Amino acid sequence: MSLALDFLTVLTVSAGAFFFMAGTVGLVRFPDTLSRVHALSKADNLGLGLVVLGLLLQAEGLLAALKLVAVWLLALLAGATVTQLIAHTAREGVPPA
Amino acid sequence: MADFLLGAAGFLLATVAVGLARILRGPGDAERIMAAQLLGTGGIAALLLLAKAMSVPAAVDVAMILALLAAFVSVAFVKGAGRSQGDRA
Amino acid sequence: MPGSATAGGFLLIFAIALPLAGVLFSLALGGRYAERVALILMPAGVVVAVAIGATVWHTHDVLQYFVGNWDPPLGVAFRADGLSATMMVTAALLICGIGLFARTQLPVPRGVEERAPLVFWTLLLTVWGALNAVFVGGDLFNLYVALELLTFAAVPLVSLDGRAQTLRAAFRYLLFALFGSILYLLGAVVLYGTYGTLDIVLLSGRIRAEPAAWAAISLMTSGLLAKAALYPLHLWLPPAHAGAPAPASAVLSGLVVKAPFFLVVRLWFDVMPGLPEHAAAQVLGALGAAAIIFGSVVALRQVRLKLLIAYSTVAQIGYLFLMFPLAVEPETGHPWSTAAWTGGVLQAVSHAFAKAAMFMAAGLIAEALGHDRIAGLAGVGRVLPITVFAFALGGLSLMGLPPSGGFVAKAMLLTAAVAAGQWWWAVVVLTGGLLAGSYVFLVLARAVTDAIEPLSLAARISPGRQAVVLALALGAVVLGFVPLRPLELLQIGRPDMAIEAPR
Amino acid sequence: MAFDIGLALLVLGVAAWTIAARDTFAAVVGFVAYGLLLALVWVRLQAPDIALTEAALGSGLTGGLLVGASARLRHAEMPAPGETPGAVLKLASTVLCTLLSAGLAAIVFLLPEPAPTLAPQAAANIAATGLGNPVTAVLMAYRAIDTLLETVVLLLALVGIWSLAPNRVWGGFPGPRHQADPDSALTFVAQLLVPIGILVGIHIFWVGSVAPGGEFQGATILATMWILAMIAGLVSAPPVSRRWLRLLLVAGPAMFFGIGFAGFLAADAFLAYPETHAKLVILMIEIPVTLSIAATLGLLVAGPPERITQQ
Amino acid sequence: MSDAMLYGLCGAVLVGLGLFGLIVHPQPLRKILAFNLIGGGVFLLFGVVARRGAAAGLAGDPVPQALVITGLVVAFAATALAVALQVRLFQETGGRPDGQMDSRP
Repeated sequence: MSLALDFLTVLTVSAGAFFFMAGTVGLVRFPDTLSRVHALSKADNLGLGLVVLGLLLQAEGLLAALKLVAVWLLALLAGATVTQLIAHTAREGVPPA
Repeated sequence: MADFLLGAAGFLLATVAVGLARILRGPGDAERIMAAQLLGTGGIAALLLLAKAMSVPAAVDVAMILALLAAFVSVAFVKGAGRSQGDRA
Repeated sequence: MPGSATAGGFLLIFAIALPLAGVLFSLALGGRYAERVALILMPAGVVVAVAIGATVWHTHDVLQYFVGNWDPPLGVAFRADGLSATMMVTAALLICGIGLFARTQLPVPRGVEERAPLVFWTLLLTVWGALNAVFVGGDLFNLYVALELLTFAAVPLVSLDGRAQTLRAAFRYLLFALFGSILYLLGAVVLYGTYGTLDIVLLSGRIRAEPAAWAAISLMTSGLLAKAALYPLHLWLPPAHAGAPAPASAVLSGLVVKAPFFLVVRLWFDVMPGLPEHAAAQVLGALGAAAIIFGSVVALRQVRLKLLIAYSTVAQIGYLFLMFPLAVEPETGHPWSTAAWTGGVLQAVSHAFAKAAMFMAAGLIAEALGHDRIAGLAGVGRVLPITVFAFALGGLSLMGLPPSGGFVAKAMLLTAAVAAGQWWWAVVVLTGGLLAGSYVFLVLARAVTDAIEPLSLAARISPGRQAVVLALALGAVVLGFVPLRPLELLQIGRPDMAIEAPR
Repeated sequence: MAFDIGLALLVLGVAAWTIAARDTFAAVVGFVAYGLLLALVWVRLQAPDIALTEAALGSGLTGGLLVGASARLRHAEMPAPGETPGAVLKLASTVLCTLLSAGLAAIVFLLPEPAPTLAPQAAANIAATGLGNPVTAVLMAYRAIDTLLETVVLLLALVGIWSLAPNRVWGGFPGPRHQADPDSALTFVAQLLVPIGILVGIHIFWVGSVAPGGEFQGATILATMWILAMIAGLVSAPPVSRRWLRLLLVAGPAMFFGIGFAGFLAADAFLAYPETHAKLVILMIEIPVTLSIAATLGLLVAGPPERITQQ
Repeated sequence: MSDAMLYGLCGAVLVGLGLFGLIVHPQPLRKILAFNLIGGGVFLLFGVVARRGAAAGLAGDPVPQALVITGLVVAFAATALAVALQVRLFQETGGRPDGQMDSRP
């Protein structure tokens, strides 16, 4: 059982890491701010979600699991709205330094 | 297992570092604050992995604080950007 | 082991807690109460300081207190030796004098709360509490917190008037002070990492002459020198001390810069006693000598009175550090080492009184004339005779002429230098005295000449305010009647140097 | 080990960026990243209490403060001509700083083995404090006097900041006015995050007696949420002359002093706690201290009074 | 070399880097940043001392850990005061770039 769980964890965490990498590639390759914001928010939140999922399988107790989910939701929420705010500011055109 | 989780955390940080190097250079401030946001998410993931790998459950609390405060820094930026434009006008 | 708490040790807590509790009351009550709280606490603080001095004197031993009954190294100790007691009494008396002076300088309006009075009284009480914490601190990290408290109280005093140039001076002061603190903390970290304690007494038993200890002491000393404005780290001092309002300048120049000096003394004589450190002590002495010459020469060239006094502070701080090469041989206990020790401490005390009086005198002169240009001082001697007299009395201490505490202090340093065969320090002391004489004379000569046309006064100065200034200046003069030999009180707590006071 | 080498290099890289960046804002972002990475380092060093403080204070609150400041000071931060440091100064400081770093590195290797430590003593005495977290025991019992002075330090920093206000606005509202825009994403973020953040703050404070966390960390989170609500325009910073505000600010240190003096009577020493009720007494100090620190930290970021009226 | 030593080296370099920034940067905010970098390095060294002191079932010596927390709070207060001074100076000088420090009295 625990071996299977461990295997699943390895799988999901690896997938999460892959999404993080994809986000970074997007960040480096995409030409303009808006598409970069897009790449970043999507890939990151998915990546973090997968990592959390993988860790949930290893969680000791309900409370620890809930806490992990709470962190993910919080990061999701904060990340999404903040990305929107930044995109908004970028569109308004803050003069580059 | 612990070794794998630690390795994953290291990989995440390395990936994020590459992105960081690219966007810290700008050109705009929005890119730069995105860099912090990116590092924030990566840091949260790494902390969660470390918490498990090192058996330091409090690291989850640290991740939670990072999630909260990354948002705070970004909001301060958005407000600050608006204000510096206002000062200029 | 560091022994146990001594009877009367709780007085040390009161010395720190009374002013700080006053800060809390001032802030909570606001308005007129800040001044009242301060004025009520002043006599109480003097009583506590004198009680500590008396206890140390009678028991002939260090007063000690363990906070919360936790013994070091786990807990924090406060200790008062003869030196601490001396400095605490000095601080208490000076704070009282400055407070009485400031009461008229910063009149508190009825009803509505005003910024400057509230801030000033709060900061004055904080400076007092922080100074006491420094003087009795027995733990290096607790001392760090006390130093930071002192910094946060001293920096806003500089920019109390809110002008751009004083804000700039305050920022520069803050940077130097913070840099000094962080170097100090770095040294404390190294000491803890090497010896596993931050308690001064425990450290002195464990410390050895090895690279880590040397590095730690050098780092801490450098940091403290930046805070004490010893040449060449003095750049922040003149604009800060000259820009502050007169009572604030008096606190800063008279007391605040003495705290880091006091800690350097603690480090060199208490944390690392019995280490042969001739070369390093000569470096400190050389910096002190450079400060004396440089500060005095630059003071001579100033056109504004307050800046002249500020540069003279740079010079007078130099004298304090002459005590290190001369008193640095605690093991052998030569007679001159105790003379230099007493001389150094006496210089700190008498300079505190003299400089506070001079800054406040300059403040009154500037208030009366509407400016403080030295070239325009003619006639002020007739208008403000008491103030100019007080300035002259303070000047005696700077020059080292009798009767003044400065004379006794410098004479003892001189004696120690000659007795130790380090005649070059004697040359510096004498040159510094001559230079100080020149700049004090420069001011007085202008002040006592008659004005060509009648002075138009910007403000009238009441005799009461002048009397306070005179009282402080007389304090420096009274110290001149201290007998010309090592003081017994100052030897309490330093067994290695005890000559007259066997334990 | 590989992880740690990578992390250490990353920290150094970000720090170097903070120093080398041409633009001040870029440097500030670098600094935020620096604080964030240090939080990871603290976890690696088995110091979760510090990690929490670093994340909340070193990275978060300081970051927000500096990001805001860099926007306000943009003009002042343009290096004036002739002010860029000369090559000689740069070379001299490079040599000096390299020597300092090398010396410190040497000291790190010279640290004695086995390392001196107070951990056994801290562990042996923890029962008397009724606490489960040794770091909190140090802060609230063994070295409570440091923490007491610390609360006064914070208060004085605030007095110092307030002292910068021009006379005519004394007693007024700190910082610039922030307009609430009910439709904006910013308002939405704030309305959502602030309640959650307050819960997280209370949680971190509460677990501090037995697990990593405590008053400083909890108070920092509370302060951050207060500022977030302020800059989103949800609440206004109170005028600095308000009596309730003054009382809130001094409540913590006052309680600390009060219980300290009560220790003279109850346990024969300043800041000594009666052994049977130590935990309760510590809690009685911690609650007002947390609230006072939170208020102080928030107002430290808000800045000096800038206006008399709400407008 | 242990992990603690590695971070000790890191702290040593950070102190040097920060000092360099403090000396060469004329802009006030950059000096504040540099000061905070030094602080981070010093705290890190203290944290290494704490980690090395692991004993009695504790993963680190709690005394230096607690002191680092106190130090972080002090550093924040200092930063806030320095920033407020700069903002005020900026307002007072009307935003002219001479908001730098100079030696004119």
